[in-house]
Amino acid sequence: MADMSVVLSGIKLENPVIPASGCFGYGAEFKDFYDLNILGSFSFKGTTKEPRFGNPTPRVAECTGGILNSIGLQNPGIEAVINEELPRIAAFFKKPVIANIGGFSVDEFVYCAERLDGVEQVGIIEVNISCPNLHKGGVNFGSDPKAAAEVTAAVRKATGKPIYIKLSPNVTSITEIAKACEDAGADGLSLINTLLGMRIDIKSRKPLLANKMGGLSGRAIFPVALRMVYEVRKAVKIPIIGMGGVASAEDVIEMMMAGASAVQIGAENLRNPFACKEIIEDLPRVMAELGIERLRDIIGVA
Amino acid sequence: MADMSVVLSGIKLENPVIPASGCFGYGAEFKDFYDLNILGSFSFKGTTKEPRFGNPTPRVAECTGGILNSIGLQNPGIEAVINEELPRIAAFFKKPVIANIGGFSVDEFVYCAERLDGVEQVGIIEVNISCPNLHKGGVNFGSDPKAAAEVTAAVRKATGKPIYIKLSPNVTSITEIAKACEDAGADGLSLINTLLGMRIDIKSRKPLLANKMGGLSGRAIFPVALRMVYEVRKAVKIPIIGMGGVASAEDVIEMMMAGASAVQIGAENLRNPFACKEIIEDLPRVMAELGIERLRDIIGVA
Amino acid sequence: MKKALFKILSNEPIAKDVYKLVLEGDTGGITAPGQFVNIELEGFFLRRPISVCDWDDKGMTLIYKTVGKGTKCLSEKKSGTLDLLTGLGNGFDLSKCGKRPLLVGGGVGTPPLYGLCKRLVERGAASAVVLGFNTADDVFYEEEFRALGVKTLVATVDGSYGIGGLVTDAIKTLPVGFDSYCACGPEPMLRALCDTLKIKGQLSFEERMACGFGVCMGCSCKTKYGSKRICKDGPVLSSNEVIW
Amino acid sequence: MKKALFKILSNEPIAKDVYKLVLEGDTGGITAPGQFVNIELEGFFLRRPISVCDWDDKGMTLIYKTVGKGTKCLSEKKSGTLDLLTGLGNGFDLSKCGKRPLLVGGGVGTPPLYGLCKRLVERGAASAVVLGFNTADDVFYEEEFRALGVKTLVATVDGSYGIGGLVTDAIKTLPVGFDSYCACGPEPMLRALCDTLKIKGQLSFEERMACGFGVCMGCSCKTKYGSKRICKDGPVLSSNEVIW
Ligand SMILES: Cc1cc2nc3c(=O)[nH]c(=O)nc-3n(C[C@H](O)[C@H](O)[C@H](O)COP(=O)(O)OP(=O)(O)OC[C@H]3O[C@@H](n4cnc5c(N)ncnc54)[C@H](O)[C@@H]3O)c2cc1C
Ligand SMILES: Cc1cc2nc3c(=O)[nH]c(=O)nc-3n(C[C@H](O)[C@H](O)[C@H](O)COP(=O)(O)OP(=O)(O)OC[C@H]3O[C@@H](n4cnc5c(N)ncnc54)[C@H](O)[C@@H]3O)c2cc1C
Ligand SMILES: Cc1cc2nc3c(=O)[nH]c(=O)nc-3n(C[C@H](O)[C@H](O)[C@H](O)COP(=O)(O)O)c2cc1C
Ligand SMILES: Cc1cc2nc3c(=O)[nH]c(=O)nc-3n(C[C@H](O)[C@H](O)[C@H](O)COP(=O)(O)O)c2cc1C
Ligand code: FES
Ligand code: FES
Repeated sequence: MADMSVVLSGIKLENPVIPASGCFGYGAEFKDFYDLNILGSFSFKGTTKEPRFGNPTPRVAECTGGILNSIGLQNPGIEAVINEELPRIAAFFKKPVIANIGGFSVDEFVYCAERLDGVEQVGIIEVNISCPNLHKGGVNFGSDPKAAAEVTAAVRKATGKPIYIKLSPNVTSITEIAKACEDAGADGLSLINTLLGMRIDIKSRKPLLANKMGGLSGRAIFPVALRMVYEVRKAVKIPIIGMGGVASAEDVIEMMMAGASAVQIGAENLRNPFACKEIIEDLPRVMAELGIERLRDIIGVA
Repeated sequence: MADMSVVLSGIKLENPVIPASGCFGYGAEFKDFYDLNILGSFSFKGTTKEPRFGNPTPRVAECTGGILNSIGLQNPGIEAVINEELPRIAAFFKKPVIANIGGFSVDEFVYCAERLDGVEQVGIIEVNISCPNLHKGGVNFGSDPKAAAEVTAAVRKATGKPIYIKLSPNVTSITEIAKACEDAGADGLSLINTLLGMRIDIKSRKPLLANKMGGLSGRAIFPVALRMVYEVRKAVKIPIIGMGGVASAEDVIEMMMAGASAVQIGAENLRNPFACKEIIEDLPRVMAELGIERLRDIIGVA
Repeated sequence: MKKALFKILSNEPIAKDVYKLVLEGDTGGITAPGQFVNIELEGFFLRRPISVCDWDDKGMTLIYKTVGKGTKCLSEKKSGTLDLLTGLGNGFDLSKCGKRPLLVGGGVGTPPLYGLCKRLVERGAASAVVLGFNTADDVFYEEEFRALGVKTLVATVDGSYGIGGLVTDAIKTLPVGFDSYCACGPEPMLRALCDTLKIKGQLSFEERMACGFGVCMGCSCKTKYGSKRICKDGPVLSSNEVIW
Repeated sequence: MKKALFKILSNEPIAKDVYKLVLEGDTGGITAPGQFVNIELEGFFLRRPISVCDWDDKGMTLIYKTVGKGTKCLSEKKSGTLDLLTGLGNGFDLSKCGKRPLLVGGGVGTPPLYGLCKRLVERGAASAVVLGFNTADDVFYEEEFRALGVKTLVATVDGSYGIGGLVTDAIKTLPVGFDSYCACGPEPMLRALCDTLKIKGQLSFEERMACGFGVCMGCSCKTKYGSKRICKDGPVLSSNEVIW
């Protein structure tokens, strides 16, 4: 029997496959497609203090091997998530969830973390300091080691739960930021968020996205994500959740060999709602082919 | 008749289509495929002071929608290029070429620029400060505004020819570096070079590239390239040669609408040696469909 | 929602740039007219949403216009299979259509009204149908609607076929007395209907979509009763909730 | 080099994971045995290089092993067309083969030797052929070589067919007196040949390629006479220039 289990900050996952934030809602739609308890965990839609509608539409655009999005963190706000979504999740998902939080200020991150601190269902708080669709011209916590450390340290104080800082790939040195987060008390890192990109509608001569720019995700970004996971793994000791373009069991293994302790799958769920299920079912076959007995043995072997 | 001409620093190009450095050698192989005089210009393989073999093989790896390369600037050295390649080029290409130069020190860039200064065939010197396959751990001129400005200023003094600085996308703020180059005397900018990426062979558990990491190019990077051209266009006044994943006449137009005055095509030539020819032939049709009479009118309209 | 492979039985043009695609496969996911399917096309990252024109338990008919690379690619598939997500969206609510519903379709917004009309007729509702197109070459399915036994008017903007003008002009020629309307077509048409018809309507909208099943928030719109996802809470919205 | 569409006439397995692909089309680009083609496959960024096994003016035969996604995808194409770059690389130099050349193929390195052998036989050279495989299931083209009228030995590493052992073991059983050799197969085999055979050889190499026509420098190797591109200056190198 293939042992697919991995451990993130003391939390044992049956397997490393985790749907990524923003591509799985709060799970309700997917629970009609398959039993979500087969998942290692799932990371819910980035949640902010107040409810948000997000950016104007169109806010998705197709690219070769990927998708641009400028959703802008549409979510019902932390109270609704705690009072409505999490109880709903409890009915169909029996494992700890990853609570993804977003924010415009250190205080907002702290507020959300504090509110989630007492929620038993939440296994890990994933702190998204890298949404490319916010902070226009303002501070982007994810592009500056100092700002990243500041958010990390503040959220660290606000909760006893493991905190994973989600990093932006749109930086000169992701290792520098990763180290700053580690030093400021992060339990782990999630990387990568989307690559800032853009498309133009050549008929209307206007950007395809109403918000002009958006974040690129999907298979196209896999090599960039893999490189960053590899680099960061060499630079820090805390575990990494790797993501960016993962679309198959082989990709999961490649990402783990680069240094990921677990793997999130984002955009692929949008093309194929059964992506995570298929990957989990395919993993034992690929492991057998490659002679891997325990998946956690391959973390960072490359 | 569709007017496809564009002007780069006083040099009129019949059309904006330019094969990108490293994907066209010194033209000799392509001249057997079609008459290269249909091209706007071409940018030859990055040339250094001394001959270089480059990095160990394997040094290319396939990705979804793109390719990773870690060639490491294999070239015969500036003297051989001036004495052998350029005379050979003169026999089949009657227009000014773009001379792409690489280097490990400011002095090397200066040396190459000085040697090319007197060569009539050379229309533009493209200064590649962004090769992701060099400078391991050392200075990467393309990731730091000061270093970029230093190279620019030094090369500026070394030649009277227009100099275009080729920028790296692997940075937090490409506009900052673009502005530094403009201030230091650049006549134009070429962007983008490849995105730093990596792949792992899950059978051998080793990176696919002998050099571990390499540069990602091809269709996958188009949205990132387009965004950078758009951003830089708003930040500087000097012309931009846009590139990164361009693979069709529509892509050329999209890149120009984002702000490119001309467009280079790299990896697509490797899949389809007739790519540039087909794009040039297709442009008038697409222009007609979109009601574009003069291609240069669309530069930066988005 | 169901994910299933469908066999292409035929895929032929029925008007200028408009194709009728007949598919065989498991339609168990479809529960209401006005729902849509999301079609996977090799080489394209996102699926392409197309309304179900009609269906039975063996298969379905889709009608689509070639407007870009994806629909062009689809139009070239003459055999083989397609991977579809089916039964997406809410669809039209038959119970809210009343006894004399008016159905209004614009261009390739017409197809879902056919499946709706068929089911309304089965239930004994006396529908009338108004179809609007730009020009004679674009017209399709007029006969198919007539064959259901409903009064069918066609309007063309350039007057080259049927009544000259917009669907709203054609509607003026009909006797009054409709108790509701259902419409699908370009947004300006939907808005014009909403402005001129004082009865309750169900309007089917389009938006750029990524998932098509409600998880990415790509297709959200604001309504009087909060934000809705066109793909999941729509594509059919009720005339009294739409914010124009 | 020519770029052309080829029609798939057949594409069937001839050994374990090994397929024979017969194509019809313009082979005018091919000038020597040992050259290769580069095959475009939808959904893959890079083409796949495969040696020409044999050709005439109407078409060509390729033999390939399914080792990854690209070759797997190729093996599923039973009809339709393929976009090929043909006539890539230098190929074997017939004029350097002498009167009694020895041809040595390992695994899927065997195919280009068939086209070579055929042309050598036409020129009256008395070749002998040694083919090496891992096991009996892998063996192919033994009869085809015999049908050319040349002595053909097969060795399998596990001894399940023909001579047990490596090609070098099989070669020992042949009479001496060859004036050159031509080889294609895994690098350790090429190296062993180079080390044991004291006559001049032409060795065909493999390297990861991007373009396949000499412009990207992806496939460079160092030789005693400077750097060479396997795709353009090779794939065939002469035994006396190779640096192991
Ligand atoms: C719920 C719904 C039902 C639809 N039903 C039909 C139908 O029955 N018949 C029909 O002809 N068309 C229908 N459409 C429109 C159809 O989805 C688009 O014409 C099609 O996606 C265009 O794809 P393309 O690759 O040819 O165009 P491109 O412009 O190349 O597509 C690029 C991207 O934009 C998206 N896109 C482009 N146009 C639209 C659009 N109008 N709406 C949503 N996304 C778009 C594509 O899906 C793709 O992701 C429907 C759209 C929606 C949202
Ligand atoms: C000049 C030349 C001639 C060849 N002739 C034959 C032949 O006649 N029959 C045959 O079975 N094989 C031949 N090969 C090997 C063949 O090209 C590879 O097996 C094939 O490219 C694998 O593709 P894949 O997608 O199945 O494997 P993957 O491993 O999924 O391919 C990933 C990438 O690596 C490349 N790659 C993988 N293996 C090789 C390899 N051994 N050599 C070069 N590139 C590789 C692929 O082209 C692709 O770009 C030849 C290779 C070269 C360079
Ligand atoms: C539509 C969409 C919405 C997203 N929303 C969020 C979000 O709310 N919070 C977050 O941290 N990341 C968000 N992401 C980023 C993903 O979680 C993930 O980091 C990224 O898409 C790369 O993975 P992928 O290539 O597998 O999609 C979103 C991505 C997409 C495509
Ligand atoms: C194989 C290869 C070699 C390259 N060599 C160089 C080079 O020598 N100098 C340079 O400035 N850019 C080089 N580049 C980068 C390209 O010129 C171009 O900036 C990049 O590939 C993005 O464009 P594309 O997506 O169209 O390939 C190389 C790219 C490839 C794929
Ligand atoms: S398209 Fe994803 S929520 Fe509607
Ligand atoms: S593969 Fe490009 S030079 Fe050989």
